[in-house]
Amino acid sequence: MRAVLVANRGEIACRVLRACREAGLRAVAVHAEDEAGALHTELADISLPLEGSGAPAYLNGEAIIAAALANDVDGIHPGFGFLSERAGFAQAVIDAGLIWIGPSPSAIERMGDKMTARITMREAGVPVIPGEEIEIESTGDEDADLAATLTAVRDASARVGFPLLLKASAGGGGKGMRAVESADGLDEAVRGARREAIAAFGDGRVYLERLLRGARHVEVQVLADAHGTTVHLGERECSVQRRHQKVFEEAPCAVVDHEQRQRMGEAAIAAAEAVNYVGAGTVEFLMEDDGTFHFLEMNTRIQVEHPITELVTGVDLVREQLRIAAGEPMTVPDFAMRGHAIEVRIYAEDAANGFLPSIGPLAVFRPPTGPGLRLDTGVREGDEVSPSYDPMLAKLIAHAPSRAEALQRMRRALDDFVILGTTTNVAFLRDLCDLEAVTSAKTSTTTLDEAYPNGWAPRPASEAVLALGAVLASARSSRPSGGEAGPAGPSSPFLSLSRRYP
Amino acid sequence: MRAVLVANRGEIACRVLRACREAGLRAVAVHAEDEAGALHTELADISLPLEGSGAPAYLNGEAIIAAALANDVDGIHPGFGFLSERAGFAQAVIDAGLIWIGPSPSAIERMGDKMTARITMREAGVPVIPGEEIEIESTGDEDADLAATLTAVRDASARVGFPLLLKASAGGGGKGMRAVESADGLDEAVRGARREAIAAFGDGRVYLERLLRGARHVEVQVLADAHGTTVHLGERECSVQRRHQKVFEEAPCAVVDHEQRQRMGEAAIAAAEAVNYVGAGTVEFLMEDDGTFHFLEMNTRIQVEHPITELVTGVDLVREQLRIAAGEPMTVPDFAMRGHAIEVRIYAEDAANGFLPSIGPLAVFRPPTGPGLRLDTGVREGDEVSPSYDPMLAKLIAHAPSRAEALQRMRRALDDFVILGTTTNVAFLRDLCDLEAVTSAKTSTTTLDEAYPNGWAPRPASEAVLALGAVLASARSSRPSGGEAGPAGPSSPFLSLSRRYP
Amino acid sequence: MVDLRVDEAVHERHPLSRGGAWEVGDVRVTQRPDGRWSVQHGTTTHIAHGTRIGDVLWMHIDGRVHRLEVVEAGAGATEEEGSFTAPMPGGVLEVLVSAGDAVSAGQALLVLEAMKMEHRVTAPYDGTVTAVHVAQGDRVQQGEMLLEVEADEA
Amino acid sequence: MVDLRVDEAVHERHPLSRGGAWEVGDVRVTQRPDGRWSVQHGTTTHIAHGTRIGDVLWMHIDGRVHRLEVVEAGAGATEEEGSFTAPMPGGVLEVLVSAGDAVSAGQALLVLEAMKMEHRVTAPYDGTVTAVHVAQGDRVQQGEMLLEVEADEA
Repeated sequence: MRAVLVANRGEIACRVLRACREAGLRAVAVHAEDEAGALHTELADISLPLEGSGAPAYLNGEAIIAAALANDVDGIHPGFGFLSERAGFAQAVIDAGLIWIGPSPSAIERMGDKMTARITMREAGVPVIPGEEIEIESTGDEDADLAATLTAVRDASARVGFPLLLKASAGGGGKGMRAVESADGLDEAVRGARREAIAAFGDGRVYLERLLRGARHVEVQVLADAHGTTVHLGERECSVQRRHQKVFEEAPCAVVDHEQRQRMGEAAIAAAEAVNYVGAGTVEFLMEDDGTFHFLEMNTRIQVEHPITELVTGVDLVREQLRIAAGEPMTVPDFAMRGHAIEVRIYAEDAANGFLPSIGPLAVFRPPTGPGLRLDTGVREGDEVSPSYDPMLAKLIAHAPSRAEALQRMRRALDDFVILGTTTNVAFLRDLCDLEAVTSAKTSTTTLDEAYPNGWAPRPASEAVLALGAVLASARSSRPSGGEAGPAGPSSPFLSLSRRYP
Repeated sequence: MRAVLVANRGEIACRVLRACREAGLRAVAVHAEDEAGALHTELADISLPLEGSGAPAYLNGEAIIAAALANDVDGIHPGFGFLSERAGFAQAVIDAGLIWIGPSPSAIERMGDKMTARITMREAGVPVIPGEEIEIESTGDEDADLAATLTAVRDASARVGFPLLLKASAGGGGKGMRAVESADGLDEAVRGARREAIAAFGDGRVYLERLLRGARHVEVQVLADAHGTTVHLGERECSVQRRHQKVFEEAPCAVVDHEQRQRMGEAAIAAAEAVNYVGAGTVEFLMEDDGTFHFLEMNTRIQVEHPITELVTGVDLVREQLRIAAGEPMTVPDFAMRGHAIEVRIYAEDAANGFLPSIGPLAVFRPPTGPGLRLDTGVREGDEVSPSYDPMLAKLIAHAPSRAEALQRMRRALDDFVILGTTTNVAFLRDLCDLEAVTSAKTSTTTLDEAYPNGWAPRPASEAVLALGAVLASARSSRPSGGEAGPAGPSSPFLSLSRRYP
Repeated sequence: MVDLRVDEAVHERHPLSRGGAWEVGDVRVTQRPDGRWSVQHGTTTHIAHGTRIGDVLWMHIDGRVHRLEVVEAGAGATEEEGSFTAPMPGGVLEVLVSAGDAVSAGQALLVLEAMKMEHRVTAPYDGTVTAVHVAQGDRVQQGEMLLEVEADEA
Repeated sequence: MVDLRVDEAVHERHPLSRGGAWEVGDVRVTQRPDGRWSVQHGTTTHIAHGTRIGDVLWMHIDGRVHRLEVVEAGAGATEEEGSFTAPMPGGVLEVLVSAGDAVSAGQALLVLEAMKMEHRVTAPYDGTVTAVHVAQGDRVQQGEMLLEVEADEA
């Protein structure tokens, strides 16, 4: 393998393109028409334009394969999201004579369809969440399919019991998922989940799971090469979620001890081996207080939160993906987790207003710096946050010898993160670091609902804030005559530079 | 301990102040008059002004202790350089009722005087470099002392043999050190070394060591707490030096195996215990090809290159210093080195011109980013590099699972590091990464002399460079009329921002 | 005189320019050579970032970002109460109410799709829908009026 | 017409402004909206940083920094050959030669102290010292003339 095309954008494209360059591979990016100047295009040796703007451009598998073939590319890395879990695309890549940097199409297919995955796992002896698959033969007529689904769901819900989770079989990332408290809300939830799932995945099938309140989301990283080795790299806890999307992840999980880690690791390896998995993957579990764990789903790709595993295990997961895809054996040392890593996801969203995505310019974007911090980002100062893409701007990761130190490092880092021009969730994430559930490591998937029953509110504007605001509002018309003060014009390139904030 | 004053500046002050904040301690900085706006002052809760400008301000121990006492400070961290190895200052700190974050004054004294250190080590059974101490009773008259020294050195040199190294007993960091090839150059070397040592340390005593050509500089990090535990944290190789100053450091040393590491670690622990060492320290050795190693000196403070040990061992050395000074036991896990870390020192110097220090504005200062990179810096864009201080601007550290990957990561990082306005050694460091001696891990303290017998030369200006230069030269008077292009004026704060370079 | 809006409240402040600095009540504000701001209140001095984009002021001070709106003197009335505008560009997936409907606090009024997610617009109080300006399938721009709800008399 | 000095050599270039871009020989240069530069030569395009400080041009292109000097048209003669100027501010520790001395390549002429280190100024060729402008103990500024050495005829 000598050249890799990264069929993605944003921070994960940056991450993978850097890894390709560091592995001595030619790094080829692609970009939609509205992202010709995006950061990821600069990290590549070359960036190939895709037709159209927004997500559809990156979902055009045919165009991407054609671009790869026309540019001497050997391998395609899909990142996460977009085409990463589309078995058909993986097959098309292979059929075009290219290397697919991921598991086999059949592994993707069997894990991607969550109902099939549940059945496969049950057969492999991996515990699944009590629940029921809703098997409906599609008639091609949505009204008829919906009606049949509604009947079957009502039926099954009596056996599963309330509260329950309704999930799209083709779903992921919180899309097509609804928590249902009682029979009252069941029909609307089915309609919403199907609609969202059909829109996002073209597949409206759903299944039911018992809603395990107070459980932790604990997932295990696995890595398998084509030489028959499958290992686990320990767990990550990602219980802290808003709208079923993770915002705060850590490794290791504070309540998982050595034996529990072995048990979950072995279950994860069994899950991967059940589908002859090759590459990096994540087996997600819900873990109850007594240590009981249930298979949730397997993500057949690199995961958003992979950096925390990298920091505590010393393994470069993306580098290993490249190695494994090239047919080499993995180079993973004896498994040991060291220290503690926490990742928060910086979203362009209004945490005080239902986490609605926000847009705008990144007029100021100054990430924190210092030992033990890592920032995976796809943006830089001056970029525009557009509604056409996922609102995740960056991932901030703190690594330290202990959990308390990592949390303290994260607090300091979030205080120092300056983003002006677009509303982000930085202050919300900072407040999370002080939640009692977080500091005492008693997080569950319902932590945020319990902590903010009436939503989160930012710190009110102090007198200092209003004073600075008044000056900023006035300064445009009547700038203070402070000698050297104030931005300089274009003839003075040096003075116009603004310093980095710590 | 609740508040710590950091009696230093630049990147190490930033490093320590951040560690204090993360440890929940009030972080107190000091600054000379010409550094009121320096980065380290912003990382502190408060920064106290010192009288005067330049290094002398930071060397005024009395003023620093007075400032600490007047500001409710409990402990003083000296960083490295400046007052860090002055036993008298450490004693004054303790006498003032403050906590000295470092080893005892007597340990500093016995290791700081290199002749005493050699004798102490010999007695503790630690091998020293064949050589001879020049014991001269000072008469207070430099001419007489110089004459006596010259006689004694000529005498001793016959026994030690040429080539030899002449070193100031009070020396360090290459100051007061001269390599002498033959008897011809001996007198001038003695005069230069004494003059430099008297100017820098007020003490001109010198000693001789056999010059071990082709040996490696390998040093061992030790950590000792007040509860009787002394551990070593493995070695660093720092052979690549210019003008006897390290520029390229790595951990572990590629040719040190487990047994050799144990032997050197035990010698380092013996060295530390011989002076009842408490805190973080470094025992430096010269190591020959056959594994024979000789004590060089012990640095009784945190070391410039401490980050590479932190990355491969997972220990936060500065945090441990704070813990140990507070009387707590160290919290170091079982020793294991994982992956490989390389540090390069970014100096404001002209590598093509005898490594002469350079000065100027940091008109553009854009460090590289990405997984596995750490930057410890005391400057940011817009700062001015002044001749009053040490020319080290920053330390760039790459960490990866293997040495080859770390080196490749460092190459990419140095390519992406943009510093305009002041001449730096970045391109020189980048070329180092391709030296055969470096890629094959056959480095020694003479590697640079051998690689660049006629000095290092930068890459010549290409046609693209000259073309861009011609445009930059013209653009001031006649800017291209590129619509949106060009920096915007002060009324447009958003457009005037320049993007981050990858 | 400057009027600043924070959420619903409007604050009036009177910045005075004094020898290169500004005084706003008992707060003293100066711009640093690097473009950032020193904001001194009592014994505390903050180093702050601040920028203005149109009528919106953004600042980072004491570890937090604040967003204020400048209310231009003589500008029209403030945003009408009871009107619901699109928080971002997107598509209208479903309209759940009609003009004249009585709605209760928390009731879903409309479902928007944006950034591949569904977003539910809910009633913040009990009231009556007085107008619906969009229909299922419409594309809406940020700030576009969606519907209006008149609150019940308390 | 622009004259650029790189080390000792002076290069003349003729940038032509064409529709928002510049052509310099077969190199095409355009400024990007973010202030950086696109430099296209043959099939290769570099994204470069560039800035001018006084008469010095700094640029980062293709992973390397280059420093060029603008030679202003009509400016005086170039720096005299054979003159030695202080590379940085510092103190003169020792002057090792006098006017009239014959010196050989590599011979130490003078010792400067700056940034707490000694720096040795050596003769780059065989020649004769024609003038010494400083004495031991002097403070010198960057660029200040230290001494002059005339090269022997080869």
